[in-house]
Amino acid sequence: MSGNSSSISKPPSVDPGAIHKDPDMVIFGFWVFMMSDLIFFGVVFAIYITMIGATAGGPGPRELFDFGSLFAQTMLLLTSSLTVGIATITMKHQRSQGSFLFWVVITLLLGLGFLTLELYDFSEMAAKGGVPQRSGYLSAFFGLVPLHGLHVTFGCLWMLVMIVQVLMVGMTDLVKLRFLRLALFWHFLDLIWIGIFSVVYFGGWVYG
Amino acid sequence: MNIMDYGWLGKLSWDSIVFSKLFTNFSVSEVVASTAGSIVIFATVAILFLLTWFRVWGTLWSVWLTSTDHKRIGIMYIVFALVMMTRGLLEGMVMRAQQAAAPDGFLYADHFAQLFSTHGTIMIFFVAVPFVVGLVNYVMPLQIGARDVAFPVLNQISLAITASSGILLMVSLVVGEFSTGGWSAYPPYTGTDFNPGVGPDYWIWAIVFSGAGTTLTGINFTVTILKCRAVGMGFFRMPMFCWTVLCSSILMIFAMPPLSVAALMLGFDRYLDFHFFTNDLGGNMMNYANLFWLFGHPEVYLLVLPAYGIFSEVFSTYSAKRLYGYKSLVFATMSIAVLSFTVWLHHFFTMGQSPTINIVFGIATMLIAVPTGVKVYDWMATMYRGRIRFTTPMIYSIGFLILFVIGGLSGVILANPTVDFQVHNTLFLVAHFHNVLIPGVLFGLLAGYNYWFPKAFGFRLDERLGKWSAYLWIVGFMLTFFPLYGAGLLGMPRRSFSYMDLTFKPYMLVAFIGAMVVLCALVTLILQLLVSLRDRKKNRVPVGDPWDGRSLEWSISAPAPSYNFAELPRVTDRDEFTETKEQGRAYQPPKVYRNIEMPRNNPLGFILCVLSGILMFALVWYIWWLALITALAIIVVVIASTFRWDSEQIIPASQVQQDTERWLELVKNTEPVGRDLENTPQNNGYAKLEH
Amino acid sequence: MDWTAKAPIGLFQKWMQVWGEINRRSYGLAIFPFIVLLIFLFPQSISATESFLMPLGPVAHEQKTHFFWATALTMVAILPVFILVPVILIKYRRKKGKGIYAPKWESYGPLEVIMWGVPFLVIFVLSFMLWRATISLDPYEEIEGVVPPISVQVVGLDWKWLFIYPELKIATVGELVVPVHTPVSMILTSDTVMQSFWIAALAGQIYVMPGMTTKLNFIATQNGKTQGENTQYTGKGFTGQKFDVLIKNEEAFQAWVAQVRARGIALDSETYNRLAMRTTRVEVQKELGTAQMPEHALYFTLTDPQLFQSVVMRYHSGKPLNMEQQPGTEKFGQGEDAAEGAQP
Amino acid sequence: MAEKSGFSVHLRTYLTGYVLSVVLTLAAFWAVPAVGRENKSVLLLVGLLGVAQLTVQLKCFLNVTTQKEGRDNLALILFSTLILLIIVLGTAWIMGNLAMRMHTTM
Ligand code: HEA
Ligand code: HEA
Ligand code: CUA
Ligand SMILES: [Cu+2]
Repeated sequence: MSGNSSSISKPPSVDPGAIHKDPDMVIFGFWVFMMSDLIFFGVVFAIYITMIGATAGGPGPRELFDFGSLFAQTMLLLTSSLTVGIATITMKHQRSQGSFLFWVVITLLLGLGFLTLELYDFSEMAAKGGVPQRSGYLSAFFGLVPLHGLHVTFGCLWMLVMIVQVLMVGMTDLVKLRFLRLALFWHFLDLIWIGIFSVVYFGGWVYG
Repeated sequence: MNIMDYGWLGKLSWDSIVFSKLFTNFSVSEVVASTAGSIVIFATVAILFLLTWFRVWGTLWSVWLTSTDHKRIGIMYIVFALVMMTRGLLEGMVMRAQQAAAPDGFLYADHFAQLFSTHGTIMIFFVAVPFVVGLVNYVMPLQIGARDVAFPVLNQISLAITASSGILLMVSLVVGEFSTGGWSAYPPYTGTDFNPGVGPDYWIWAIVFSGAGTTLTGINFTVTILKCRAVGMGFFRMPMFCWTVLCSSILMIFAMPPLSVAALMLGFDRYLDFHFFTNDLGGNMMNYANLFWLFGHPEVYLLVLPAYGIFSEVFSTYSAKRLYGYKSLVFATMSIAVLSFTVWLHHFFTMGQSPTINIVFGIATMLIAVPTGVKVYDWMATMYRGRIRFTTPMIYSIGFLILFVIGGLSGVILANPTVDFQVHNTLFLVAHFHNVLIPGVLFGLLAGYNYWFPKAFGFRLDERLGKWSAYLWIVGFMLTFFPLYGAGLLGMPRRSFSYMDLTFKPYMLVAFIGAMVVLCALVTLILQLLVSLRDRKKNRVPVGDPWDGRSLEWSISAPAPSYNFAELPRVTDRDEFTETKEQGRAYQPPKVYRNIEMPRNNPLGFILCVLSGILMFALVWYIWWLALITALAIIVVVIASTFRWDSEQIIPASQVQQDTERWLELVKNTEPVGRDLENTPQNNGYAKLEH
Repeated sequence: MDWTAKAPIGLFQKWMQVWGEINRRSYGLAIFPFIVLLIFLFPQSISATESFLMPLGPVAHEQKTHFFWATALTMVAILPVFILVPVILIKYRRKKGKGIYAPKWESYGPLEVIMWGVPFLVIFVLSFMLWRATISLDPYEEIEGVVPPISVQVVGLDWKWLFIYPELKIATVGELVVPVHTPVSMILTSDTVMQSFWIAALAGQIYVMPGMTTKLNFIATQNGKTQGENTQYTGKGFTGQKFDVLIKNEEAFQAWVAQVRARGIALDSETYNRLAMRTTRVEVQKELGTAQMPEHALYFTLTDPQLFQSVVMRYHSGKPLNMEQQPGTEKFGQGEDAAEGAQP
Repeated sequence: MAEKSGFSVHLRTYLTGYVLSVVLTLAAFWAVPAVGRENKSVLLLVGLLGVAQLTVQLKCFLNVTTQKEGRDNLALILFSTLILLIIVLGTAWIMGNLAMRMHTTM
């Protein structure tokens, strides 16, 4: 499991009923949330699959996709998944707050880089007439890929908040617990991205 | 028209207010609409006035609105459900009256369509769901021996956004109009081309937000049950109710996303001219039907499973006997939960897919009858060799047992694609689902309400009026909905505001009489509450165990202390409290008193309720600046709330000791009563051991 | 809180005393619903002919048989509930109940087997029936008949159905006439929102959707008259979206065709657009009907044999349809009554 | 778990995961143009590579294990996958079939 949480001391037990701060429980709760989110994505994926043919004479995957940029985005996100992991173990093993923050900032920058490239891609697509209003297929594309982008944006925001909180109160248990969840979330977004480049881009390119 | 082309008030204008039409177009239909609008306004003003008059704003704020206590949140959910229910019920009445009066009804077609759309939406999303969630909130943590749910603040937030979307629906009575697309809101009919008004937008936002609330609730309950059980309570020692709640929560987690996606995509089509479900440019409305029922089917089991749980508790308690076939029931519950994800297509057998698909989904649907049947038989076996007491909850349960089986039977009939081709979209279907929803879900909730009320408020509900109400519900239900089976078989489509064929008339008249009986049932129910409030001193049950209960929630005082248990119980048996009572271990003081840490009050939920309400309203009416501001405000508030470091409070051991000792003292001075006297004032909640 | 409803209480108390008596015999209530069910599930006086309970062809007939069989079979699992619940309630009621009391009794192997086994067997048999019937009644499957099928193209409009007989080069609204003992092979689409096409006495429902086609096959084996309709709510005119179905023998059918040809007006695009507006049949009848046509139907001669295809292709042009081009919207045009909700 | 060598052990896990993921990604990006879109079975390959990468990341980044303490999570993930498959495959099946049966104009 996300045995990650084992580095957090359980709250000094006032009484065994004060469960709502038990790190294992909080992390597990977050997992449940992610699985619900997974279904959310899954449904949008399903819609995308059913709409691959619905280009209505408009531009399709073959005209629109830029695999170079896609590869760059993939690498950025994948690397950020590594760096957030390093940040996590720095935190777990109580390395210095500075090195922890360093890795968080790197992750944030990679995330922002990903978003920039993605937005640039969208604008390129729009220039070729690839706007969601053009066809059912493009609606499905823009329903799915930016949904992931939105998640990444929230991840970045979350990361900013974490940086501020670490600077404010240091690495308290609560902050650590929050960061663990953020890291899970970030890894999860990379998992979704694997689905996106396989199904949306490659699948679209082959079948579209 | 481009969505940016609106002024700073968006689409809002004087004509949007319901009363304006009364002047331009005076008719019965508009009078009904305006009356409904006035009731909303009047009720709001009256409530605000009363709150001020009795100077309870402070208490309201500190005890209720900011509370993170699962018990209070549960009660607020139920109160909310009851308010919405009143509206839903009245709408049902008006619809029955319209059909009884047809072919010369008194409502405009569109008005009738708004009625069934709001009625369906409200009854499912804002009555049944919050009622279930409310009861679970109150009862489940007590049953598993926990101090609260896993995430108390999240709990508050779920309530907040459910409430604000409900309020949005109320607003739609006064400003603008609601969707006419039914609770399922199928596009393209609900798309901008065919429905350019704000109706579907009201539906979309109410669904998206309340759906999010329900998902969060599901997460909360799942984690609570999986991680917060008392020591010793293995999975197979959980009360049956908790099992059903677990399965139902899983359905909330996995079944709500398809609905949110469907509604949001419909929103994208409407607001941003996307083409998910439109007629042109490759849109495909079949995708919508598919998504909606991917949610819709699990949803109905989400509602009925906790009701099954309640019935299990009630049958066992009032038969003074262990629940028969516990493991069977657990297995049946889980099968229903999993199977419910494999049957959604039965809602569109007639879409044109190949027979193979219809067969697969038809058989999967029928299979659900097996575990459900097992449940029914298990409940019968629970009563078998018991000592059955005919109390109010029990009457609901028996009514359920008989009536639900009929609803299930019609469900199995619908599951045959061959037959469904003939009864789909007819009143036969309407009869089916009311027959499972009312005796199944609502009777369950009412049984639970009568059963747990004394635990929540410390006094029993009036038994006589309770029984009265139960009988009226049963009779009224039968009169209202059995005729619809007949009318449906004879070919009357659902959602008909009128009909020319007078064969249907007698059926509609009987149904109308039935609806009147149901109204009496509701009045009796309210009366029961009022009478019980009047007699609350007489009917107090402070010891906390008025029914000789079997699970942990009965082992503490009524009402329960905010921290639930002075000392968290150690569980050794499935019917833990019965076991302790029989072994004479009940009502013992804890070995040590400890400080108890509980979540503090938090204004977050209330703030989010207000903000999300405004956000939804702004979105419905295209008031972009307001939508932007509130959306940002929500983000800021949520972030700000994470900077609150001291979210806990300590209840000192001394206080716990004082409460507990006072209660134990009371127990000592109370005369235990036998079951024959359980509905007399002698019953102070201390059950005598009888066997 | 003494203000709480003192007066009504007094009234109620008397009323309740009477009912108190009945309450005590609560278990009697258990059989009541069953009786009511019997009354309503099998209505004796079926005067309506728009029901599959009065079938006019083999499809509906088989559906009816299947309905009764399914009901009967489920009774195997359900009747025990109706019978045993009252028995248990009487025998094990707390006061005066004569049954033994076994508070810890909670499972019994053989009973478990029956509880799972019986419903399972019933479902097994039902599933088998379902499988057979679903395959044999696939609405897409053409019906074997002695004569070749007659084809009909159906277009769902707000709020009427347009029937095109492509081979006969005629079209009608408000009246569908089919020859007896001749298979009918329908292909259906919609030129507005999704609707559900239904002729209960002949075949089940099928959805119609814009830009797509579905199929429906049936055969009528009796002369007669029934009604067809749309069952999917589509707005104000929804309940009026009905049509007569007449089943005639061959000569009468030919005579009818000749009549339609003689009396019908040309179904050109102008006329079609009028039909496609958001109007009830009664409204278009006023506009397009002539003295030669019956009161409840419109007759057309088909000028464009590709009409049906062009209706379907409207949605596949690859260009957006704005509201002026989308039949069924307000902008496309609507009847006068429709402007302010049709009061029935 | 946090013994002395813990840091480098953990780091090694993450690095392994990273390298494997990069390799799998490269393989996918190389395979698709290499095989070309005429041969649709390339998608099967992409799918397999994707699943492999998912597994790698679940194990190395998200620390999902089959060990006892992690059973809850594993069960949760498997159950979610089951539902996901039902939803996605079911939808694809139904909508694919409908698309086939609905686009004939006689
Ligand atoms: C839970 C769901 C629920 C419930 C309870 C009801 C209750 C009732 N409904 Fe139904 N109804 C629906 C769900 C429900 N309905 C849905 C989903 C639709 C489809 C909408 C659509 O077409 O899109 C529908 C549609 C529908 C129609 C339209 C049928 C048509 O399409 O032609 C009609 C017509 O008369 C109708 C009537 C009634 C009536 C008279 C009642 C009443 O008789 C029954 C009233 C009962 C209650 C209001 C229960 C209240 C009591 C409690 C909750 C407990 C109270 C507890 C305390 C006081 C503590 N309903
Ligand atoms: C709580 C709500 C609830 C519940 C529990 C159920 C339970 C069931 N429902 Fe129902 N259903 C709805 C709510 C519910 N439904 C709603 C709201 C709709 C319509 C929505 C809309 O269109 O607006 C609907 C519509 C609906 C349809 C679609 C019809 C159509 O649109 O044409 C079908 C078709 O298969 C169906 C089937 C079933 C079946 C087989 C069950 C089974 O679970 C029933 C199982 C129970 C029993 C069978 C009785 C007990 C068993 C025994 C005593 C022993 C064994 C019995 C046998 C062996 C037969 N339902
Ligand atoms: Cu409906 Cu294609
Ligand atoms: Cu269903």
